[in-house]
Amino acid sequence: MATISETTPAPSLTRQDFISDQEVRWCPGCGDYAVLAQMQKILPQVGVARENFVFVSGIGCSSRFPYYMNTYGFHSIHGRGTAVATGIKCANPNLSVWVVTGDGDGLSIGGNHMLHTLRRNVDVKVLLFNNRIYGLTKGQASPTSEHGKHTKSTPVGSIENPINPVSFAISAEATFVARTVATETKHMASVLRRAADHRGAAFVEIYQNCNIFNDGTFEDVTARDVKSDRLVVLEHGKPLVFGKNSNLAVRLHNLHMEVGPLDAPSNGSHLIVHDERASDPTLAHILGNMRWPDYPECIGVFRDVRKPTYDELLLGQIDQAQSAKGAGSLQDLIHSGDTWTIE
Amino acid sequence: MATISETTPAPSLTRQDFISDQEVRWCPGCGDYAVLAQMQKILPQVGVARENFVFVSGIGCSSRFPYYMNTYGFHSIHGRGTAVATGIKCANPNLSVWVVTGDGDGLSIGGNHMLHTLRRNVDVKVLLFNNRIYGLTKGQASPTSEHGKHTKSTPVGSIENPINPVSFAISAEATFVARTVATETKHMASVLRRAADHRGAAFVEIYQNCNIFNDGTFEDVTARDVKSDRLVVLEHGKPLVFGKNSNLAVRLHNLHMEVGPLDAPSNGSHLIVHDERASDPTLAHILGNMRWPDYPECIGVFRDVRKPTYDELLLGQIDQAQSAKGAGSLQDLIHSGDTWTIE
Amino acid sequence: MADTKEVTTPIKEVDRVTIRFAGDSGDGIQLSGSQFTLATARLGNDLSTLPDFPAEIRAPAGTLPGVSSFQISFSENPIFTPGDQPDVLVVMNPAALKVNLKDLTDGGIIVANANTFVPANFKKAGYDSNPLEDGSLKAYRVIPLPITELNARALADAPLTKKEIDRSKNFFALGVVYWLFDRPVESTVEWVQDKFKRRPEIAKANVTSLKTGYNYALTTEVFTSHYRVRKADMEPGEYRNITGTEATALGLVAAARLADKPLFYGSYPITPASDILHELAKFKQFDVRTFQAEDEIAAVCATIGASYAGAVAITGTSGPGLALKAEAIGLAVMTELPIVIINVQRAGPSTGMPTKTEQGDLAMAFNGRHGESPVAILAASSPSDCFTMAMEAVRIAVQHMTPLILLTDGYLVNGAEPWRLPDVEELSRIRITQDADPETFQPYGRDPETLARPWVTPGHPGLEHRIGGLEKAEGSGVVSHDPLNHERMVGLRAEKIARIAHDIPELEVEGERSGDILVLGWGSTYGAIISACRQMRTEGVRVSNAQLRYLNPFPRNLGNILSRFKLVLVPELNLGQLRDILAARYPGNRYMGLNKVQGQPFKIGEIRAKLEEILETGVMV
Amino acid sequence: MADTKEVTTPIKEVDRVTIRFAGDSGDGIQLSGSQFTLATARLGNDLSTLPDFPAEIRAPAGTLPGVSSFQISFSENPIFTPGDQPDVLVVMNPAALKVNLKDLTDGGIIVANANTFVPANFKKAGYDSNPLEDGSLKAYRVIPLPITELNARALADAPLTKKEIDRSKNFFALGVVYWLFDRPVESTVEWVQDKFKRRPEIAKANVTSLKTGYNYALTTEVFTSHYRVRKADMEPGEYRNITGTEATALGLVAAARLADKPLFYGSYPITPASDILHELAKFKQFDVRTFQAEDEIAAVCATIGASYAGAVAITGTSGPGLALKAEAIGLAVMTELPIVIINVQRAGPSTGMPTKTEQGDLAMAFNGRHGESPVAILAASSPSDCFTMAMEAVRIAVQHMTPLILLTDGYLVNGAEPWRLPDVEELSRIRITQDADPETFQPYGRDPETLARPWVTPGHPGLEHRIGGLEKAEGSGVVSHDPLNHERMVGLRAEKIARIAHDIPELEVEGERSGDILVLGWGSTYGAIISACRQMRTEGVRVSNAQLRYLNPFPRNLGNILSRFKLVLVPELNLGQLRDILAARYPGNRYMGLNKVQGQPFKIGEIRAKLEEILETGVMV
Ligand SMILES: Cc1ncc(C[n+]2csc(CCOP(=O)(O)OP(=O)(O)O)c2C)c(N)n1
Ligand SMILES: Cc1ncc(C[n+]2csc(CCOP(=O)(O)OP(=O)(O)O)c2C)c(N)n1
Ligand code: SF4
Ligand code: SF4
Ligand SMILES: [Mg+2]
Ligand SMILES: [Mg+2]
Repeated sequence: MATISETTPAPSLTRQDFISDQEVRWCPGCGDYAVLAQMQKILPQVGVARENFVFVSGIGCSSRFPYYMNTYGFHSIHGRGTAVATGIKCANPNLSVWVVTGDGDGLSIGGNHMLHTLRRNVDVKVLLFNNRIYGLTKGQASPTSEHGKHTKSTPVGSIENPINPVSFAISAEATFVARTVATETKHMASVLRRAADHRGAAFVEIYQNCNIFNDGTFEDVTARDVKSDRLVVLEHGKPLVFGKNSNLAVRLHNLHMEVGPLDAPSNGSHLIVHDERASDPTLAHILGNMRWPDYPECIGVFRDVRKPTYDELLLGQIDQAQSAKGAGSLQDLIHSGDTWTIE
Repeated sequence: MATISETTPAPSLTRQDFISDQEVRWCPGCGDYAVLAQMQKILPQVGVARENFVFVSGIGCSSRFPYYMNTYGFHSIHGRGTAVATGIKCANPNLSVWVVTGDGDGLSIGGNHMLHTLRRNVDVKVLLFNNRIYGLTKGQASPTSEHGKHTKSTPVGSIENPINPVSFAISAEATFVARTVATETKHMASVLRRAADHRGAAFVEIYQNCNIFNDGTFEDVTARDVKSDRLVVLEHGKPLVFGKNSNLAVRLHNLHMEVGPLDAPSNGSHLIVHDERASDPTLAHILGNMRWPDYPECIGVFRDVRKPTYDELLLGQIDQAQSAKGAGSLQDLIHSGDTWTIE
Repeated sequence: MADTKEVTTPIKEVDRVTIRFAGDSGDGIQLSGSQFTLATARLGNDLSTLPDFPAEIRAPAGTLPGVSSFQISFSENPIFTPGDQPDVLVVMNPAALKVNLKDLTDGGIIVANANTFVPANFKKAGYDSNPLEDGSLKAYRVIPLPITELNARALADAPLTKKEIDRSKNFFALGVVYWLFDRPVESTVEWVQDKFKRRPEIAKANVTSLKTGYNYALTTEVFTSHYRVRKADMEPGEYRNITGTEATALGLVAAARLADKPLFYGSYPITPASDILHELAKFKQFDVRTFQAEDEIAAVCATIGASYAGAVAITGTSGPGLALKAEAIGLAVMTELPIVIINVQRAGPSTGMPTKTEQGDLAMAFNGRHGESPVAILAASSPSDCFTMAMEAVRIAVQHMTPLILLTDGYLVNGAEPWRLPDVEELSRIRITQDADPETFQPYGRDPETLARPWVTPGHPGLEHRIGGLEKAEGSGVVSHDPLNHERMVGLRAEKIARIAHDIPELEVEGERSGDILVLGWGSTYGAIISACRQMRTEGVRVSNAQLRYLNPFPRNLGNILSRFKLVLVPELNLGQLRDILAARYPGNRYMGLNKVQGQPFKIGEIRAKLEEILETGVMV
Repeated sequence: MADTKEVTTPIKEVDRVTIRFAGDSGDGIQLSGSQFTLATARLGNDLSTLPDFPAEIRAPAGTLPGVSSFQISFSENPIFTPGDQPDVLVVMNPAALKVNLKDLTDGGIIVANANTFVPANFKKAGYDSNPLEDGSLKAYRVIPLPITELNARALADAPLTKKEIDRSKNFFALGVVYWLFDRPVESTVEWVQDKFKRRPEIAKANVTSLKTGYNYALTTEVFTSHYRVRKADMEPGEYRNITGTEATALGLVAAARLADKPLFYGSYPITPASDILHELAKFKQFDVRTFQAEDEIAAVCATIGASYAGAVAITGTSGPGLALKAEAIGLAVMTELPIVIINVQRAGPSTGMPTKTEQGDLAMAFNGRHGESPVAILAASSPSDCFTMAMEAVRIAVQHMTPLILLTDGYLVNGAEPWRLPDVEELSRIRITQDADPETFQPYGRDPETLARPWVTPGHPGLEHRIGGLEKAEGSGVVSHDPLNHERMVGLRAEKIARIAHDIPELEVEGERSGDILVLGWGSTYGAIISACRQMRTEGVRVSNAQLRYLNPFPRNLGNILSRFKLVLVPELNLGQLRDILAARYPGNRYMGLNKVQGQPFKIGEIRAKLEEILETGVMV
């Protein structure tokens, strides 16, 4: 069998190299297609040999993603993709491990594994396809469904308060947190590209339309005619300016955000310069919590900081033990402790 | 059988009424004793009949709590106390339901149920006994154990980043979030009392010493000689002033906290007035994230807002259906739809 | 089409017909099926139906994975299955033909929408040439109709878009089939008018399509004859057609009412169990409290909590979810709280084939928990039996204070059959007697007959007590590590389940009470088994059959029955899980398995074939 | 103390002795026990030990729940259990006496620290009067010694606090016992000096206490005689005393080395399995990667991931955790990935009695997953056998590409026995052959002999493929809903497990190869069964015994063996789980259960008693 190759780029991969032979089985019009296409486009640029990519998923429409990628892939069980990925990374830290999950898979049944994977800073990239509904099981409320939403399981409206995935990831201290929109293909590609380069737990929420069970759920902010006034594209080191004519800005007033014309007089508030690299998560939190209709919504990278990853630390302890004690001798190990000899 | 009594105070309950006949089985010196004593002290004041209290727990040293309370009690399985409590509350919203859990029970195996119970705003009071260790299983690292901590399961130091329970609860949008210290009995009693009065999901982190497996874990901030300089007691509507002689203050500078003498000149920073009731969780987040040795740590109520509870909304939908359609007739229900008659 | 008799008119009388409608998910197949079902039911036929959904939500139009179908079998005789093989296949496109043809009976009729058999489509379905024309179907009677075109022509004047007009072509096809089987169109006309009251132009178009289809078949001579199935001899009463899911939900609501308690249903969505949640969520006026949990573990734990606090508490799931609930079911065993766990089985292991049926979870229902952890187990045997067994599940759980697993499966819950509606007055109340005197109250005291402990819920003054997952001292229920107490409690918990046998009906045998062969099934194999055995008995074969719906404990006469037959044939949709349990419990009998693990129910013919093989090979001697 | 022979010196030779040390958790009981064990092992006795910890971490001093004990049995003959009943009980306080007296053999010796028998203490233990003085112990030989006082006097000059002085009183007691059983104190002196090298004053005090105790017993005449147990005839070699936990951990490390892969251990702490995690966490230099997961589900899923990526991947837990892992084990079944799940059984159901032993999870190991979901199952039979079976578990899992459950239990993992150390050179490599040619690679292609699929891990160019929990097409492994493929795959997965039978040893029978009674146990009941049967055979009874360590599949000769006995007695620490499986798999034999569910292991006498009952009641005729 061929041996594990180093993480060097294979000479000339193209998008085509990442398309598997499996027929894509999402509903026509599903937002998942766009993510797949962009992923297949950016991977050749990442500088990792194809055989070193692994796509792991749980269960859901989104979780069929690995079948369509001509890489190693593992379609696991509902909610457990992050846990499976953690094991993969521990066994072989060389691999570039991606987890594809849905709002139900990743935040309902899989919420705890998500939390712990992020806080451990396991070097996996998590793509959460948020369509605010259970797609595969045909339309129940998900943990990101809006309060009051009518679904098959909530015929007179959901009585729960939705989770904000970005805030969740920031609280969990993920070292990379971003949000993008499946229909904004260029933006999405750039966010995926940055996630690919990040070392550590990367979390990307993708607004994804389920045209069958929750059509138009993000239209309020993503529709062609409103998006420039309702989406703020975060850029590191730049103020939060947006709007069709870059005429609007987000300002901080004490601890609250205010939105108004760029040239409005400052009444105690000030323009914020986005800082992805802040070790303090407060700004990221505030930006993540901006939700329509109270605020425009932010897309882009909320946070990108470098900390030692779980797998680095794990292997580090092993290296340390081995350099301190030498690579263990099994004979010595077995014969250690209080032994005696019978002749 | 006697019928369910209304939530009216039994005439004259005393602490004694809440002491069960079971011998308390914690290690001598364990911090859990103090919580038990304060709980038994405050309950007679709450104005709820004894038979309407239910204490639910998972598994852990702390989770033995229900046995010692002369109320209804349910010592369930590891991590699931919040889920059991949710069911209890749905079946009988009249009850005052308390969940006792540990840092392992509530944030490791039970992290997901905790998250969802809080976000749903189920009307339960969760007491998280944080001793930063697994007590019952004799000393493994917990999700709140410090990075680098040596425990039975991490003999050369933990490689994980701890969860901050208060931040976790605030992100989960718990409507009541507080922190107290088991050795600060008066403070603890007042926090418990307020949790008892809160309608909605109340989360209380209690710093609790496990003198057997993690002795002194909070000493850095709670020890008698340092605590006044290292603990900031939050009070609604008051500035964050602390210190032996109330000579220190926490100030906000942009989005960061600064700590210094109360009378220091303001260089762009300003004193913060604590606001438990802010609907925006930013301040609560910032306060929750203050950790020794970078900052003093805050105790008291971080957040206390009123929102409709899960059980109110659930029963509300039923009331609404019944007033719209009348309390359903089984005969009609069975005979509904497309029926036909064979003669 | 068994047993056709020539009559003088072009109407042939037949005793049983099976029709399958098939097309794209978007073709309105399920609607056509249910309308045909209603019309058929009103005519007084006995019937049974089964839809088949694609595994994908909405695979691209015209592809094989996108095909949806609906099968109905109806007869003048009692009927128990939706039929082994369709006699008539109505296909709306080439993919539907491709997927379903293999099941069609030899010489069966194919009604095809010829307009869809154009190269782009038939290639998508994997045909090289047009199967309607290339002679490959000559074993069948093919009726190609240009349905799209005829329908469009009929609606040429309708104020509708082309897409809207097209969407009504299933009514045209339905009209054709109505004529073919001599059903009146009225029930469907009424339904359409009610359904589209807000869009009368659509209602009108659908009615026009339906009638045009009917008349087209009547006036043109595409069919040489048409068919009639006589009224069945059914018990008088009011009926409705009911799916297993609907029956389950109604049974639960009824049971909670009869126990005079709120109904709590805690569940996490999973195919094919989710529909129970959807159904129950509609019944809020019955004080049904549905809780969509974050996962199966939370669902069962909340259910335990709700039971503890006094609700009739149910959780429902399918295989993978039952596995996840295992630990918590153990807690319900130890705390002796009544909960019902409904497991709608599907093909495993792991994610398996989620939309396909199987009986693979029986062994897990018995043994899928750590320690000695007995629970009661029931299984429903037909769609409408889900009503009865859901009620039984609640009754047994609350009267015997035990968790109970009710097994159904994908085939049962999606299938439907006419259900003779019970009179609510006739249903007996579920009595819960648990007076507890604060002076003498023992949380783990027991009813001397059932061994059930009292169900004392929070809110009762003077009865405050603590329960939990640690071993309990007999009587007091306080935590105990005493070795002999543990052994006694393990024994008591087992005995409590065993005693349920006194509270359930004896097993009934159809056919002779003793003899050569007993076909013993459980749950949803009922229809195929009873059909096969009845057929063979009419042919003079000495074979008896019985169906287990109470599995733990078994009916008290089971051992006796087994010992009266030379061979017990146990058909199961698994590798022999019931057979193994019987062999351990009732040794000394001869068991043979008939095991099918294909994600599909038994066909009547498969049971027959096995019986014939047994008779021929003479294993009986 | 069976079979004492008078000799001319006051030393009596005895062939087997069982001693139990008991006291408060803080009394250093476990330490005394392990030191006594080491001294005994060095003398060449065979031995077996068992500690018993209180369920509470540290119950208040002097209370019954706070009592900790340590039992050792040693002999000149091969020994398999820590002894049914102690001959000698060393108690450091009244509570220790109260808890342990019921187990002491009639006429046994009680060495008691008389200083602790003051009213405050003996009342705390539930005695009304001083049991050492009130005559209630007259059936025993009571030796009350003022140990605290004597020890304090011996250390009067030591530069230590009173508390520190007191803490060494266990060494005084140990010295007394060393004299009583004629053991040299040297090994303990060495150990103390090494252990307390940084605190020489403590080391000195402990040594003084030990020697003073020894000399006190020697010079005073409190004992009328002392005892000697001769060297056992043990196989020459190097030995160490090993607990089941240590042996498990070493076996895993060894197996990973022999397979030339990193060892991944993913686990969530749970009594009594946590210690495996603690052990393995120490072996980082062996490339052991331990992962303390957030729960059992994450633990098993990470283990599956690690296996997928090429590690020898293990997860360990106890009953409730195995229940939680059920769904994910199904995923490993479907993806045919090698993982080992160690289940250290404890008394259930639910939380049960977590510190007590049981064999209640066998049925769950077989059936505790949805669908047809077969896994391999092994069970270790003694503490040191955990080493062998852990290695076997890894070997079978990776060579047959299957999840495998290894059953141990609380009794095994805490118990210890001398282990003859293997020479690493003698251990055979675990070969994994899975060359895969990108041209012909089939993710679900199979080895024609074992039916194992190739273990191709990410990182290999040209072999990229996808696996998952949905049903797989034979060979290609792509998702398939084909009915017949499903049936074939269900069959293949079952057959793959069945074929492991060719790769495991045949079952060995001790005693005659056929006859009246076979005592067939599994796992940890080995010691009690073999001891009882050997005893009875020496007494002329025709009884054979065999112990199953390979449970799924069973050894290929099992059916044959069973058929050669008139009665198969199956002792189990459950209600008959193995017996049921045997009855289903091998019908036609006569099985009888011997079932004990008390959270405690079998005593030799209990097995004997059952056999005697069988012989007496003549059920055999
Ligand atoms: C243990 C288990 N529980 C439930 C399910 C059923 N299930 C499959 S996917 C899913 C949720 C899908 O929603 P989401 O994660 O948002 O993904 P989407 O389909 O919307 O992409 C559920 C409940 C399952 N497969 N396994
Ligand atoms: C399913 C399951 N897994 C593991 C355990 C073992 N267990 C019991 S308590 C506990 C953790 C205790 O820690 P914590 O919650 O912090 O409580 P503490 O004892 O410190 O109060 C664990 C791992 C269990 N009982 N059940
Ligand atoms: S159901 Fe929704 S999410 Fe799923 S494939 Fe269809 S459109 Fe996409
Ligand atoms: S182990 Fe720690 S937490 Fe548990 S009872 Fe003892 S001191 Fe308290
Ligand atoms: Mg979704
Ligand atoms: Mg803890």
